[in-house]
Amino acid sequence: MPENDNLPDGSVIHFTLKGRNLKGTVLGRRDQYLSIKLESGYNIMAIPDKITKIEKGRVSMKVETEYPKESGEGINISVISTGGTIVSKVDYTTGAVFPSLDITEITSRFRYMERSYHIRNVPFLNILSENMEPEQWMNLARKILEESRKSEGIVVSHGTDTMTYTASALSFLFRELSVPVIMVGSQRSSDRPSTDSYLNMEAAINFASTDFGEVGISMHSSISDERISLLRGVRTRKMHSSRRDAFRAIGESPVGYFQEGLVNLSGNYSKKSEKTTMFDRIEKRAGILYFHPGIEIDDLSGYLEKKMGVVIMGTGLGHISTKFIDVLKEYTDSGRIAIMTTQCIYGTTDLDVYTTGRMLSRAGVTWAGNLLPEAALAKMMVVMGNYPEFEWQKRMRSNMRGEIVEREELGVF
Amino acid sequence: MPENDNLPDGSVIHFTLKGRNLKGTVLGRRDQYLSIKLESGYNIMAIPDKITKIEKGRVSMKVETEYPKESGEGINISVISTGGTIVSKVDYTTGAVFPSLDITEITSRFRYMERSYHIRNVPFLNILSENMEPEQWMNLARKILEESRKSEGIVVSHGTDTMTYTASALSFLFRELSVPVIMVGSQRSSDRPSTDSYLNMEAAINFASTDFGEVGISMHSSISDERISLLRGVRTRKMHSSRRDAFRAIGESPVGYFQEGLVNLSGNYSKKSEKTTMFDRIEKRAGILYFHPGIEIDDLSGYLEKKMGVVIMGTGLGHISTKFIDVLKEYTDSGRIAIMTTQCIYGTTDLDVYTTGRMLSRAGVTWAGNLLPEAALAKMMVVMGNYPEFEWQKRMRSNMRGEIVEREELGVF
Amino acid sequence: MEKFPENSKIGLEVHLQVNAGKLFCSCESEGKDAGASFTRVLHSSSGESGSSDISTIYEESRNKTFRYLVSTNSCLVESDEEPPHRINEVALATALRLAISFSSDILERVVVMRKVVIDGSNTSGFQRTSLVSLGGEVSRGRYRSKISTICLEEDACRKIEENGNRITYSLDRLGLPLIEISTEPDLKDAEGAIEIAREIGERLLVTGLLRKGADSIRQDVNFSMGHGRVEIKGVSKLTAISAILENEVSRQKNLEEAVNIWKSRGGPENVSFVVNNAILNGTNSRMIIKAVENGKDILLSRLRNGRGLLKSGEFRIGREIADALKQIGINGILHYDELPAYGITREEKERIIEFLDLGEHDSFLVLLEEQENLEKAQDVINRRIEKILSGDFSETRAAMEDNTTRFMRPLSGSSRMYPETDIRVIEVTPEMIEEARKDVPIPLDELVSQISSEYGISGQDASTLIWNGSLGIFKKMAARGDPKMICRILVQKIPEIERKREIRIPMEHVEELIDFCLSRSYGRYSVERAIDLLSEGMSPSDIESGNFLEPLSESEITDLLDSINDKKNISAISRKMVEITKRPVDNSLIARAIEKLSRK
Amino acid sequence: MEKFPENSKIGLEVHLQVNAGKLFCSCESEGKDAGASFTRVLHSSSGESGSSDISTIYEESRNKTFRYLVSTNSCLVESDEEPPHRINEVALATALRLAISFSSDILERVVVMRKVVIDGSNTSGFQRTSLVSLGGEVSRGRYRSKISTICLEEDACRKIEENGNRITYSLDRLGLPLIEISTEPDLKDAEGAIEIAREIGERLLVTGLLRKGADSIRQDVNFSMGHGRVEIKGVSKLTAISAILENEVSRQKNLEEAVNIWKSRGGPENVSFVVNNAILNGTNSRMIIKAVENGKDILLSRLRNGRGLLKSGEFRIGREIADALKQIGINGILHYDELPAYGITREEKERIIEFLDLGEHDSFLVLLEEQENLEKAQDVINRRIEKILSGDFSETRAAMEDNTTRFMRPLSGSSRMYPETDIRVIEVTPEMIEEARKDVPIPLDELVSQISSEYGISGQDASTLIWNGSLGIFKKMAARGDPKMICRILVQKIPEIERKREIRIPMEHVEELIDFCLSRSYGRYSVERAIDLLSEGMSPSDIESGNFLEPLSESEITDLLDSINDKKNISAISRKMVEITKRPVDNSLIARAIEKLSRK
Repeated sequence: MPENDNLPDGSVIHFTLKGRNLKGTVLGRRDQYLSIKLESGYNIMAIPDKITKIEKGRVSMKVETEYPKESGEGINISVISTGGTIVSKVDYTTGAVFPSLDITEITSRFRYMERSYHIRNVPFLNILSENMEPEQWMNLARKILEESRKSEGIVVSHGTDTMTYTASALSFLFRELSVPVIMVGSQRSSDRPSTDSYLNMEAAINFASTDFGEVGISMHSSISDERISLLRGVRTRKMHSSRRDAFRAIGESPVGYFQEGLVNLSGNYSKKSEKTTMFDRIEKRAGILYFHPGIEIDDLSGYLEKKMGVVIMGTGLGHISTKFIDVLKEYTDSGRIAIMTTQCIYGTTDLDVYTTGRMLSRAGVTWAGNLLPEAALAKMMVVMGNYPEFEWQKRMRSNMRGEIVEREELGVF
Repeated sequence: MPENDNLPDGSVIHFTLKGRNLKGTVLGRRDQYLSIKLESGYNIMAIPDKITKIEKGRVSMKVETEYPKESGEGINISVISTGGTIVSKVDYTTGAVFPSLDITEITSRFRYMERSYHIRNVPFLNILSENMEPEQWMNLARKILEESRKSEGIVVSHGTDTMTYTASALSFLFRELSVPVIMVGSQRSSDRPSTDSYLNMEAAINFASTDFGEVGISMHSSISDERISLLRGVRTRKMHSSRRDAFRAIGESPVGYFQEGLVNLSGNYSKKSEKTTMFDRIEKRAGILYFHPGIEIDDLSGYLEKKMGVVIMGTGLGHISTKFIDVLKEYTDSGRIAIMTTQCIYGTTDLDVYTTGRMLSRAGVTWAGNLLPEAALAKMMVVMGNYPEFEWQKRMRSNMRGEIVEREELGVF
Repeated sequence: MEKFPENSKIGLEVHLQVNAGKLFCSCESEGKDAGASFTRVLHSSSGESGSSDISTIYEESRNKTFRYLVSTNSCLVESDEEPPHRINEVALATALRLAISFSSDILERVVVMRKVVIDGSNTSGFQRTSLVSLGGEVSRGRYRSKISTICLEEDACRKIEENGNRITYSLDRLGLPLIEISTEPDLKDAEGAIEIAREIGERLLVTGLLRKGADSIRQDVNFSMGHGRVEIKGVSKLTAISAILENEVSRQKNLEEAVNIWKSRGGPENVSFVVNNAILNGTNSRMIIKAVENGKDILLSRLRNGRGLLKSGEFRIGREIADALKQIGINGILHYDELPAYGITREEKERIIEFLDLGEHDSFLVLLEEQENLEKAQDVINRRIEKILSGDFSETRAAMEDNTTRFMRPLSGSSRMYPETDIRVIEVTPEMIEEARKDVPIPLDELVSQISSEYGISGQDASTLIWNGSLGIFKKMAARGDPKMICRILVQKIPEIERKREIRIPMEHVEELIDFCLSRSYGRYSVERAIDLLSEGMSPSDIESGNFLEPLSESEITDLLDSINDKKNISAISRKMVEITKRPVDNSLIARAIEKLSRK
Repeated sequence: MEKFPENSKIGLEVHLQVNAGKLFCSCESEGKDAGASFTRVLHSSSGESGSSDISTIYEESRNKTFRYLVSTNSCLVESDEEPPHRINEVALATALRLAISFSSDILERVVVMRKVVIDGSNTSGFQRTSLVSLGGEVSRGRYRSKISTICLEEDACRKIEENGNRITYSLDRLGLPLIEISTEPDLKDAEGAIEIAREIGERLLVTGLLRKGADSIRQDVNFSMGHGRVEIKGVSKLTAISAILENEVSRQKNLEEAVNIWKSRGGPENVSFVVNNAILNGTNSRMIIKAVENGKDILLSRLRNGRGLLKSGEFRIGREIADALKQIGINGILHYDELPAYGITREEKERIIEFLDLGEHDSFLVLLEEQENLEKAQDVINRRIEKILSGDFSETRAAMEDNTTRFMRPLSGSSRMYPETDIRVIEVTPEMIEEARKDVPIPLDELVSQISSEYGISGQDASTLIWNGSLGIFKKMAARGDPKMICRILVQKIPEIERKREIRIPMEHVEELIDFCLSRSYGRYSVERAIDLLSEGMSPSDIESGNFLEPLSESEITDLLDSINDKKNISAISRKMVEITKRPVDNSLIARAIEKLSRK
């Protein structure tokens, strides 16, 4: 079918397929198959018997995403997007889904939003969150710093996959925050009517206008579209790969909730400061090691050398096979840092209780209560980047941003 | 104080300390300090002013742990211990805590236990569970196979840290089971009156007398001493470092419960078979990789070469930075296997949904629904050890032991 | 009865539920309430470029909250909390078999689409649907219709309750596989539509994979008679098609006539409401009093030249307007023709007439609604009147219990569809088609006579076996002997006992016990006894292990007769023997034994 | 009143609650019910070698279930779901300060021990305790006592309810730091004990770290008069010590006398129960009827030579037996001396006497209990009688509300202790001791006169400040000016308003507002106004920002007087002005303004 080869996407063609006359728009091709959107709206992938006519003009396959850079009236809120699709739209002509930054899609749903908030749309990055790198944390922090001079609250839209890593990194990078920094994402993408992005974003903007002076996360509290949690960035983990309520505060309750247009905060958070200041370096050479039976000393040798610090996800209260003790001792003796966390996710580490723990402790391995592995990684990168080596261990143990829950209550597991 | 240096542990001494006359038993020394148990029961660590008298004879510091090898009457249950302390005892003379295998401590608490079960005590290993290695899984499986010819049910006491790894490994190693294999441990060690080991073990013995034909785990359902869960080995994770109810079924409900002397099973399990058969090889060269922002291609290079298979703990539905695609393609092209799991712990992987997933899938990365990372590791070791290379991917995707929950209901997260 | 107009065109969309689990997950076909629920709102991605689908916007404007009752046959997929799994292979194969059966051309690639439906009947806000084959033909008796497409789609939620802006659905039906067979609008009358629909339904029935239950076959009927296409949704009983279509013909005829009158009077002007909350001061109408108490305003508008057309004789334009308003959640509308009524007096009506300064042919509308909704309501009414006046009656309508139809929404266009990105394009391999070809369903009557002659049972019985869904087990058992006996058990014994005891006997238990009996050459009495014991709640394993099925031998019967005095009533003797031995008895053996005894 | 015997020896164990959070976690001192609970059972590791502690076994045998009410000041540590955290540094420093104050020698290493207590009062089944210092001395007036040890330990749960074998505790008190100061048994009478206990309590009070509340000081009293040491637990009121000790002296004297009589009659034989459920057939005793209905058996035993010793005159051996039985959960015991009673007639008593073939001096025991507990009960009774007969009355007893004591358990030995392996040995560094030395508490009366003279307030007021726990804030504020005014606020104003309104005004708010006033040189009226506003529920920041505290100037007062007619009653005028302006007024300024006005 040589005739097909030159058909550009977007061509509207009349063709025969299995003897029937059909009309449709060419959307693309894979091997010999054309992907065609029929008039009925169905897409087919087929090899037409014959193309009988090619209409003049083409359907545009590229959608221009125009959106207001600012909208609404009231409190200034900057919405910085990093590639999480705040609003997706569907182009029903081609069936294509495309991201949009038109935040008015959300604010215009409720009159109170338009009246209360003046939104600044700040496109910043456009990447999949699994491709986020530590350098970008720094850049994002700088962008937030810049916006903090223009707005009273910052919302950062972000893919959910690595959102808690970024939230932790931002938490440690900011020494003081004069604005709430609220991260928001969606577990069901916004091209579907059942998306959670609208409500998560509505809540995020509301959270961003409070006196919350930390980095928080705004996501569904349950699978119902009823209540949104404000979660502390350094204590939150994505605990389910797909559910709306995947984001859970680990070892503590959410800082607050948004429900029926109202914000209700617990009070258990740092109030915003007079100004925003940040650390300006990050030590990238840090990584996470997941301990498991069968892991060999050989596995670590090359790896450890490349890292200035390592977060170990040990078992239970923070244990790994005792065969690693010497390697770790050598490692920490060389001025590097190893911090123990638990692969249980919930609960504290404690290297005082069991023999292995005490051996690890003597080998120079640090532990810091229930510090989460992801938060430990971000903390380590910031601490190593900005403090002298002799302070690393002490800083890692200290509670800098509420990343260590001193009192775990019964109800939070 | 040269006179102290020759004092053997267990010596009963009269001494003066800060001018006061005291008497006590020497328990040990650290630096110049003697650890002494006073008559009041308090231990002190001190440097006596003067030792005035050393009594004749010494208190024994070693406790002989004698226990019946068999006890009770009724159904034969083998209790294989791997170093988890089923029963600890305290020697109040020295204050020492020592493990014991005297299972009658538990069975004798309830008349029905003594009347219903004939317990065979089978000491097998005596290690900390974080030191468990894949070879020992094989040996343990062989021991179970041996005991399955003598008993109607097997209980394996095990440290909780790596219990789910061992449970998963046993699950895959046994092709058929003619006996229930119930693993049991304790989160509060049995030298304290509040230990959970008694109730967990009582339940385990009861579970071991049912028609459950899988490898299960018997641990507290809540922090109350009321109900014990029977959990499927391949679907269970230790989710808290210290709580009694740390063991959670992930993505499904427990298989059953034990409460007030009664077992209640759901029916959602494989019944025991006519005979017990097992795989007899294991491929140790497999490991777990925890993806995180900042991980570099360099980090993997040496590591991957040493492994025939790797379990990746990706983000969300199973994603990692796209910069790794080529490395992984090369890896799988060389006949090795990479399986994607999620660091969310809960929820499924799905490499059909997002771009990154589809790229990984095309690069030869396998995925298998909500297969847990720990179960994936054990499964991989068994599959690679016992099936030809061309079947690995298919086997990893197939549901061999209930390790993949086909239907995740709402209530289980 | 209305005559069908000459230019009538009738087409069908028959939806068949396939009994093979769910289409995109591993849940079962049947389930019950699991005791949990959740709520959702739906958002339309309203800023789409291109031709935005008006129906989507219509439904969006309703601003509803949906509550979903979790069922035991639902998982995270139905809750829209997990991506769909891969397609149900049995359902797809069944669609292929039907396609082959109707000579429809199967596409080599199946692309799963999302069709936006935001009435809450799908938790995701869309229905997954895919085109499986194009063209084909279905015929029955003298009727014949071309098939346009065969699609495989998901069924929607079952609606449980509607309470203002809150609608409750059950998840039990959501995601069941539906095969949708659409015909061209080439039928001329209701009878043809009924026959063709029946033929389509029977073809899935024949595969044994048609789900049982009231809603297993549903059809939408497309109808036109020159005023544009009306799509009538949700006709569940075939026999209702006649009445529904006749009612629709009358409706369109009357509408046409009313429009002509209206136009002849000079037509309407735009409806334009004014607020006058004082006009009915002092009224005794409870409806008005209650509305005012609830904070509603009284909105009044003239309806130029509309007198007598809204509700009088056969004219019902008032209902057309009310139905349209209902879509945006506004219910309180009154008009000239229906007053005085609802406690509103003639005098009060006069006050309105005076206030609005009505002319001779003018009508009025009274809307009890908050003032802030004035413009929305006005807009809906004007658009509705404009459309009716244009003579284009095309729209989607819902079939009602009383065989009338109600306005539901404008016709859906193609612009509701976009690809389901969570599911890969499915390749229909030659092997799959080959496999489907091995078992293509034939028409029901052919199957009935085939079964009837092959097993020596009546056509009636064969037909019942098929409708019961027990043909499969029958064939399996019959291959092992005594088809008639097995047929009797399946067709008579079991349905009878189920009806009487109001229970369901699991077919797999029946199968196990019939198998047990046949393998031991136990006959009819044993099998019947097995069914009786099953119906009493015994498990198959208990029945098998308890020696309950071995029939009494003649010698055993003879022995037992010793203890029985009255040897006249054979069925009484039989009952007694069953009672004593708990085992089946062949009455003819009793008769023979008695005879032998008497001859001694 | 009983005379104290010559050979009396009294020692004390004073437990002081330190108000500094919990000892091994980060929870606060005070908390309320959190609305959750959990249940536990405790297991003794009963197979320990060496001298197994009899008290442990005793308590173990009770077989109880414990329910714990979670409090807002508890976390996983109190629930025994997480290892203890590192030791509370303030609590440890406080213990060091007290040790120095009493010249007790501090150990360089503190080893945390577990003391097994399985009555459920500790979720772990043990109490954490550690020896901090040895020796020392405490004196007051003419009394003087040597200190043996100072320990730092955890407080136990607060008991809420006991219901059969189910005991409910609250976690709120569990884990509070307790400093235990034990004296040698070198006191001779109750008054000395009271004085010494008072001195010890006051020494912690002086640090400002004694927790407020009824149970903040509890003492155990050790007493002996030649029959072995009795440890009386839980004396909460100091003044009760006299009565308790006097009652204990009588009890031991009477017991001694009863024992002598019993021995003179030839002593008892072993109690040995027989079951005879028929013996009271036909009784009208509701107690018996109910017991039988509940499945109890009637157990009877002769008690040789015991007549009149169990309950008659001053003799109460019956109660000693009953108390011992109560420890193993057995309550239903009756004996000869108390019958007829409980509906049991003289005739029925006679039947028992006859059945058991009692001699002249013999008594009997009736036990209403399941037969399976016969041996256990018999064993407990025999052991109890044997111990009493031996003349060794040593045991642990509990102080009761009525100042009597009850048997609790045998004396605990050292064999209940083993090391807390979850906590590292704590090094007491020279720096820590140096730090503690900087702030060693002095005796209360010294402190009172010191404060009184330093700030020019009365001794009474100084004492109240100390007892209120507000000395700290007083000193801080007083340094900024007007100590008398601040004293009045803290000693009179606040307690008065708290009593009247039944509220608690947070001290940190008071501190903030006094600071606010002093920094602006606002006087007494402003501060009082601030307390009033706080008591009405306003927040400090609202009060500060609302200009509520600036006193009216004389000119403002003069202006306001314009609108006030009656210029006689100054306090009425003052109230009025406050009402209008919401600001404080100095009455003397009003008087001056009126005077000036009148002079114009």
